[in-house]
Amino acid sequence: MTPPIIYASAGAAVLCLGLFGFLAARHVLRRILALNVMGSGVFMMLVALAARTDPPDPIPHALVLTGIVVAVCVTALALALLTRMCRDEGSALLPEDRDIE
Amino acid sequence: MTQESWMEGTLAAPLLGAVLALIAGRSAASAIGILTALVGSAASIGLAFAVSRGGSFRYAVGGWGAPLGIDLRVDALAAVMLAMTGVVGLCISVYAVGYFRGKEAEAASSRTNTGPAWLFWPMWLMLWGGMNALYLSGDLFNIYVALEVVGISGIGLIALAGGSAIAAALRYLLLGLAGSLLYIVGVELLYAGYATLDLEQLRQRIDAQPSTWLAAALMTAGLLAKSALFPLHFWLPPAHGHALAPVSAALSALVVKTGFYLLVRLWLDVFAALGTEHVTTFLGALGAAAVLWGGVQALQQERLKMMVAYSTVAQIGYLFMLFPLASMSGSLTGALLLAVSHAMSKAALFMCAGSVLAVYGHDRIQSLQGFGALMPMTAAAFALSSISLIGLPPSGGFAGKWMLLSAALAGGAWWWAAIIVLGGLLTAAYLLRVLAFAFLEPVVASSTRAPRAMELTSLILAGMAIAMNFALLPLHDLLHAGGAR
Amino acid sequence: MNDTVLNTLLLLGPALAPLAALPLLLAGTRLQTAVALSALPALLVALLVPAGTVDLPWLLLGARFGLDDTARMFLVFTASLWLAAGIHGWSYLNEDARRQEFFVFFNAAMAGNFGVILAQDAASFYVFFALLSFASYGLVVHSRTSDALRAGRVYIALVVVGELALFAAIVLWVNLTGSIYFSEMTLVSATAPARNWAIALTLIAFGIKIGAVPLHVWLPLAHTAAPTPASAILSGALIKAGLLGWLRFLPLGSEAPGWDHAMIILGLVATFGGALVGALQNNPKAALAYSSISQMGFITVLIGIALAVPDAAPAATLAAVLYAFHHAFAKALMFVGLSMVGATSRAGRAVVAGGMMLPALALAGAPLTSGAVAKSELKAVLVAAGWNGLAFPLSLAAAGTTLVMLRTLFLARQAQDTHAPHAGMWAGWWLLVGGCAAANWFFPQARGNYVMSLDEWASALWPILLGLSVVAVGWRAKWSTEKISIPPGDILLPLSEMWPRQRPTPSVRQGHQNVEPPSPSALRAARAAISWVEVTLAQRAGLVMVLVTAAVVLLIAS
Amino acid sequence: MTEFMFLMAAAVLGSVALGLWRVVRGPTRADAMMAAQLVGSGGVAVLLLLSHAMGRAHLVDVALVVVLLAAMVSVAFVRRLGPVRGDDGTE
Amino acid sequence: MTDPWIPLVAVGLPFLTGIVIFMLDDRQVALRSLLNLFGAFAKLVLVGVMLWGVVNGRDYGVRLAIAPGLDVALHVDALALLFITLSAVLWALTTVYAIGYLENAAHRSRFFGFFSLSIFATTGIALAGNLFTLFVFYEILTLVTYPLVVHRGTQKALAAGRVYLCYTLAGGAVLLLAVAWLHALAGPRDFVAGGYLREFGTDHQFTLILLFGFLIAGFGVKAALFPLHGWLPVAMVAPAPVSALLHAVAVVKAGAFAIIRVVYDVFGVEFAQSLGVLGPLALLAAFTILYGSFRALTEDELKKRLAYSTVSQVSYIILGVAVLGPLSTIGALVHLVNQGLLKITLFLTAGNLAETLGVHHVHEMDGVGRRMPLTMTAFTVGALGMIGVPPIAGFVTKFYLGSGAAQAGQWWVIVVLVASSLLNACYFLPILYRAWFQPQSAPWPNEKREGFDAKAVLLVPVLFSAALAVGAGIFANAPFGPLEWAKLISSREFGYGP
Amino acid sequence: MSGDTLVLDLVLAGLLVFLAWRLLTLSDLFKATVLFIVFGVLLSLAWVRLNAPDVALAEAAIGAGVTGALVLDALRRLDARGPADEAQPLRLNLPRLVGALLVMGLGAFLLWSVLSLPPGWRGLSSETAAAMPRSGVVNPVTASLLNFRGYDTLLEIAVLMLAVLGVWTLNAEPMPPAEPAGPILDVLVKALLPPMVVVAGYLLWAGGHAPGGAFQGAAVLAAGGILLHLARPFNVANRGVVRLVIGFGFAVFLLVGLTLATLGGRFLELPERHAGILILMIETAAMISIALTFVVLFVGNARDNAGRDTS
Repeated sequence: MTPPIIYASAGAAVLCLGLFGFLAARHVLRRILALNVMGSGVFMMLVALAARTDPPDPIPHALVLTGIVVAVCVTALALALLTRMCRDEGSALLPEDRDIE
Repeated sequence: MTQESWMEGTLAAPLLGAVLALIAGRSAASAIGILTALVGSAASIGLAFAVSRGGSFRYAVGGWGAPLGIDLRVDALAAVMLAMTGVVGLCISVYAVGYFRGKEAEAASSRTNTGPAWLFWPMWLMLWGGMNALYLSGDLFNIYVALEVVGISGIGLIALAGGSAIAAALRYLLLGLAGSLLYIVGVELLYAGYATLDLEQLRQRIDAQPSTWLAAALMTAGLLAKSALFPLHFWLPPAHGHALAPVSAALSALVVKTGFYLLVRLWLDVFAALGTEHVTTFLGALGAAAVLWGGVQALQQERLKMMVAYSTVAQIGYLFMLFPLASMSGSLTGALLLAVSHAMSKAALFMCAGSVLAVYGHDRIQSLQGFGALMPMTAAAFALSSISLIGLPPSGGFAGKWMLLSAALAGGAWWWAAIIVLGGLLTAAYLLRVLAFAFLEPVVASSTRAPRAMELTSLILAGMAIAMNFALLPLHDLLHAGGAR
Repeated sequence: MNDTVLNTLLLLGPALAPLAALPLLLAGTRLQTAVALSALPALLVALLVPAGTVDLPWLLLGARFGLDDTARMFLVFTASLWLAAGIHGWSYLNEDARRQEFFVFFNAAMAGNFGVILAQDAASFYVFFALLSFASYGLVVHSRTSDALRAGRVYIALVVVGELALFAAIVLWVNLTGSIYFSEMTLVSATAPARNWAIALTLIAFGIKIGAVPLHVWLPLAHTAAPTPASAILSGALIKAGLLGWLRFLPLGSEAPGWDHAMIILGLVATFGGALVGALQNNPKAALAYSSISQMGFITVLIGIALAVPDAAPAATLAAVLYAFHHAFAKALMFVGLSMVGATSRAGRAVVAGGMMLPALALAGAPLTSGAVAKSELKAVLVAAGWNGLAFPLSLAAAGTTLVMLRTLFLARQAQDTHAPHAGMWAGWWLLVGGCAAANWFFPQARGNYVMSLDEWASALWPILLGLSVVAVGWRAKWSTEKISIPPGDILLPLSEMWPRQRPTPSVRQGHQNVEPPSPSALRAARAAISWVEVTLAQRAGLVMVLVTAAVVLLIAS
Repeated sequence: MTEFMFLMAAAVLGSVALGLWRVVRGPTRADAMMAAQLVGSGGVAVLLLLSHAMGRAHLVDVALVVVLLAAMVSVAFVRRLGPVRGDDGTE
Repeated sequence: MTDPWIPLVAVGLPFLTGIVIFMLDDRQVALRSLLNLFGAFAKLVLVGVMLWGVVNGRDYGVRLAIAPGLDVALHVDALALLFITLSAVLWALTTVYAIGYLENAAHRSRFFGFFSLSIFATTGIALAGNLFTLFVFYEILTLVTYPLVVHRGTQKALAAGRVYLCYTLAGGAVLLLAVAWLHALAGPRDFVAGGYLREFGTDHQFTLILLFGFLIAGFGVKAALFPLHGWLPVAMVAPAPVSALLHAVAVVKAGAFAIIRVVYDVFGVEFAQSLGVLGPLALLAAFTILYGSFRALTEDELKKRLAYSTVSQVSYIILGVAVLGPLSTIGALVHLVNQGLLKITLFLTAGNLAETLGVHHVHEMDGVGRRMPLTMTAFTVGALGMIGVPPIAGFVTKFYLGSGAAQAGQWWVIVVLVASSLLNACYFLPILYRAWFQPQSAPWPNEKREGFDAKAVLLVPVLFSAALAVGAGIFANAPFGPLEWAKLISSREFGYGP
Repeated sequence: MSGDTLVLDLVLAGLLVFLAWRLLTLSDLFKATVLFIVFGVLLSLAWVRLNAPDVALAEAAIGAGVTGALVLDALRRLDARGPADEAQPLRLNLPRLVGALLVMGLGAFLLWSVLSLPPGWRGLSSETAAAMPRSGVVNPVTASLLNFRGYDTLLEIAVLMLAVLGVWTLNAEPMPPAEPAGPILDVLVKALLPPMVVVAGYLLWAGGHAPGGAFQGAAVLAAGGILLHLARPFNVANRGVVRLVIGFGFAVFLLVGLTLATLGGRFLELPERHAGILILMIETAAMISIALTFVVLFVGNARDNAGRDTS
């Protein structure tokens, strides 16, 4: 049990939770959150795996930084789309999900 | 000019054009766009020639070299995709000029506002740049970023249409994001296993171990979602069907190929050491299912653009039949040719749909009587691209299918052959259903004419799709000279 | 080269002359008349041109035309007949609006007839035979009355059957013998495959023309319906083409087991049946037609003999040709005579009556006529072939012929209302009278034994007397032919009753145009299923991705 | 010393966990937000502790950023979600 | 020594003509007509040059590599010449006719463009030097004839076009499979007399039989083999020149021609025989012959009757192919020409009737012979020729077919020939009877022209083709006639003369 | 590591998993959002524990800060437009059960495959260390971001630009003016803005040798902007100047890369001697652009450069 392993495991768990949230949730905002969570899990695993050496490999850090920025961009765009859709169609669900649940 | 210069031009031109168009704003965006498209396509074609003459090469961005830095890898496969993007991209740009000019005229007459339509240009050029970056890249993570560039610009472009396109864009975004994340998990696992992100080095180091399996699976699933292969295709028809015509053309013709390209890279190259028969068969089977499903769905559609979009679903499936047949000679050539000619004909089809929309004001198939008489060039373009999509000779689609078919039959895999043929029939069924309406007498004489630039570009693209029939040999030579794989 | 041209002109020219004359019909009235003389070149060729052949390899399948003995004999009487009928007919149809049309068919048939005679290869023969057959249709239906049209239908149907049978026969013969040239058609051994088929088809093909039972049904109808000169041609020339076909194609000189007896029996049936039915006719032309059937029965018997006794074949052939020669003139004269009964002057009528008696006697085989010569030849053949037993029945048949002739004469007497003959008609008639009278002198065989023995006189006369006495008895007994007459076409009537009449209905058939859509509910269900799948996939996007991932993992791991 | 620091950090984290319970249960949005702020403060504390424990001075920078951004988020909450009508309104 | 230019020009000329015509405005009648005629007659000249050249031992051929081991090859051999000559002559006729027929019709540029392209495709089919090339042009032909079928732009035409495409594309799909398979199996091979699959012997017997079936099914669609004939009677809604094109010049002929190629130059007739595939093919052809004739009997619509007649007649060609032997081969090849001549005559006369009097149905034809004597004379020639009445071309065919069958000992074929001829007579003779021997019974449905017969421009092609049909029969054996070519080809295939 | 640090790590990891679980299953989206922000803060602690202070900074600034603000803002918009509570708690039904099982299986496999990775992995740390002297900076992460993998970063900036374009495309309208900011907020803004600018500059500068850099700095700067916007709503219109600033960072980066390429090197090949200053230049330009980008992402845009209403 070393911190990298702990965080890698936690990362895997978070990843899976995010993935499950993505596939189970209907509300788009929740899905966006789920994907963010999933991304965090991914990044956790990446950084944790990089931490197997000392000093840690900086390349994964750079990758994760890039990933975080990309994630925020995508999230911002998704939220903008969501609010626009909600404004136009009055629902925060994708069309195919609207008549169930 | 050296190979490297061509490559740098290919890479940088659209990116630079995009930012310039952004800064310049509405007034100059289209001019910059056309200029960039000219330069960019010239560069990519030049690059293809350079590769055919000088063979494939690597390019260490920043001078560091793999594994620390990012290496670009320019081989025949990439060159073909780049050239395809260049040629089709140029046509789409020309078309878009006419298209938006038409929209503006329409808006001016009805005193409405076109909104931020000019944003098309920076986004489209960025999309183009992203695709070029993706094809050039030899680095897994760099590919991820390029994928994001492509995805986000694509989403923005779809959203330009407003209305139902918003939900479609959102769906696309969510699925694309999930796909990206799966992909990145794979990248991470590979990096954790082999300490490199470079494709070439990975290929040398790869061995069969659980993390690699998982990485391959996750990346595959992610890329399948991005390339809209059945059963992950459902986001595509609404997105492509509701977008503006030039956008649909770009997405359907070019963007979906990126996922396919990467999967080819991965499964036929990087993961070759994993023993891939089952997976390639699986991919082929999904492709076959896509061919049939897309065809059946396209038959059901009542709107032209939706039909064309479902046609993309089916045509993507064709490309994936490459995987089980990859060991047979000629199959890669065939699939690539199929991809290229599909790009051309599909772009042409969407352009036609756009022209039809401009003239008729709708695209309900049942009410398109006599579009042949009203817009003969568009009808001709539609017919020619249909020929190529169906795979009737002589056309690029035919030549590509022929190669795949030959490969399948040479390998005794007649069931793939049967699917290829059957899919062609389905394609014929839905495309010719529309085409037949061209021959009816028009019911109403529409006073609106589609801008000539639109009609002409679609015709040119369709003509090129036909002419691709004769590209088989050059392509074959290029793949050998450029050392594909 | 010049030889070829000249020979072609001489040997093919007669056949083409009638066709070449057709444009004259477009010319002025005076010139048109020349069309009636279209048969003259043929007659001249027949009489003057030495035997020979010409090959025209570029024509048809490599055509050959020529004049051999058989051809010459046929050409002589045929050309004479056509000439006479042409002259007669031109005048006969003077007031007919469709005279030009008639002569189109007339000349075409004439060309076909001459061509058939001159052809020395199967293909050319076939070509001209078809021309003859099809052109004759125009002669049959000339009057456009419903009877004529019906006769035409029957005729054309049988023509088609005959053509097809001939086609098949030619194909078989050419294949069996390896040549299309008659002179090179070697005899085929009796065991050769398909030989029997070839013989059967040949018999059918020409049997139709010749009026062999049971293919004779068109004859009484057509003869009755056609204008008189046309009937003369049909009976005099057309049906002889059938005989020529038999002579050309049948393997005379080799055995044809089964066929010989069949032929003889059919011939006898025709001979008696034709006479019997003919005697019960109410139309003189029909009676004459049945007489022709009956007479052709004799020829059929001869052919049967030739097949039965190969050694007797040449003699039988010759006898058959002689018989045809005799019959052609006699029967043509009878027919033409029927159109002359309207002669107004008493002298004219007497001449016509005499002109009717002459062929009637000849047909009955009265001494000093061509009929007697022909019949004696026939009997000689029978004797030579060892079929003496047939002599009596055939003599008996002559009695039947006498009956028919008497019936014809009787009916002709009643027909008083026809128009008065023109000069042209007389000319044609006289030509035939001359031919009929001179026919027995033309026979080279007949010249030697023209003076008949008493036996011969007796054997020629008793059938006639028998016939006369039957008529006398019948007259006394007041047998009414109205009561027991058999309509022309005899067996055709019950046959046509059996055959359901079918006509194409002018219904507008939609066929494939309205492809029935599958039942809407099924389609809707299918559509619903498809869209359900699509929506579910969209809803379960993540699940699908995970499933794909899992699948790929499993596939790699496996 | 460092071990103590780690333990302290763990303890702070534990208290933060209690604050999270508030977030989950909190009847109003403001409760939730306040609890979140508490977590933020706790995080800053942990960061400072870790800065010492791990001997990395620049972790203070991280703490600083957390503070600044937390302030921004709070303001965003207040301005955007605070005065929602019908809420029992702590503000 | 091969000369590439002539075949290239022969193929390219109609293509370019077509493209240029597309670009013309509908109103540029004179220019378009000039172009059409130029194309048609230039083609004739070219064909003449090729005929002369081939007779003098020159070799015309060109090949263009599409992919490694995949060539588009054009080569002029005797069989090609036979077909191309036919198509060139008939095209010229049909062009003249069409110019007259479509006077003042809409979309003429489109029509004539596709018309030219059809000839382009047909020429390609004729000159194809290998199966791949043949297939390519075959499919092009499908495509370019479709607009002609639907040219009228009515719902009915559209439905016909749909049926046409359904059949032809499905056939094309099967064909694609077969051609690709064969290519995979045997490698890139050119057509060669006697076929090139012999060397397989019995190795791939099942596959080869299957492929033969596929190829026949594929080409059989255009050749209207039962049960793939359904499109043909429906497609007769097209204008008369199109029907002529479909039935006589291009489409149906292409199918038959392709089957000839397959049997003779791919499989080789003797090898095909040893595979045991010719017997079923012959049976199928025979059945089609009879079936087509029976269907024709019941049709009252003239063009439909003619269409079923085509179904029947084209199978003669296939029957001839399927019956082993040089004579039947000659029959098949000659019928390729003869059927074309006769059918074009019939369809063009049907067009004349429709265009001049509005007569579309047999029951409206009473007395039409008197009204339009020249047209009906031509029709008579066609009809009698179809029946096989000598000396019109049809009999030559039947003679050789029958002889061939007799030679091969397949007597039943003769029965089929005879029965079919009988049926032909049954459906043609009533028409002739009505036309010539019945008085006019009702006013003409839609009399568009008062004067004598039809317009001269419609009349001349009809008479010319009728004359050709008669000539082809009378001068069958003449040098350079179709029969001589057929004999040449046959001796090439069998290694000896008939 | 001793057991004490393990306790901390275990608690932290446990909390993260718990947060992830709860934020996905809470029916109230607002609470989920709050938990999401908390998740971000705790995640930055995890980065710290994993010796990734740069990532920790970014996470705190971007992951928790900017994203949190964005989600809160979106939540508000959803509230204003329609019910945000359409989100139902994730009851387990069959597809979800299947999904859960599959995901668990996937997770187990993931874990197993990670744990079974061969030991002795060195990553690229030694290569990095060897290349550091030539990189122009001391902080290896910054070196990676802007030199070794500068190309990635270039494209990343493109992604940021694209996000702005997307938001502009969507005509995201500004929030209706909130009630005038109270005095507390004014004071807070006045108090916070200057340190924020300073901290941003500091982070930018520090990036060369210590954790920090353009992104983190930009996030802090953007936080200031957002704060200002929250206090005094302003509209960042799609105006020439705005577009210039947005595109500035990317353009500079790209032009530097291209210039270097035309000067004989390769694309983005920073010469060793000038690497430091070039990186600083690029970072400065990028920071300004990115900061404005974040602000635009938050604020949205409803007006084009002609000032016409585009909605």
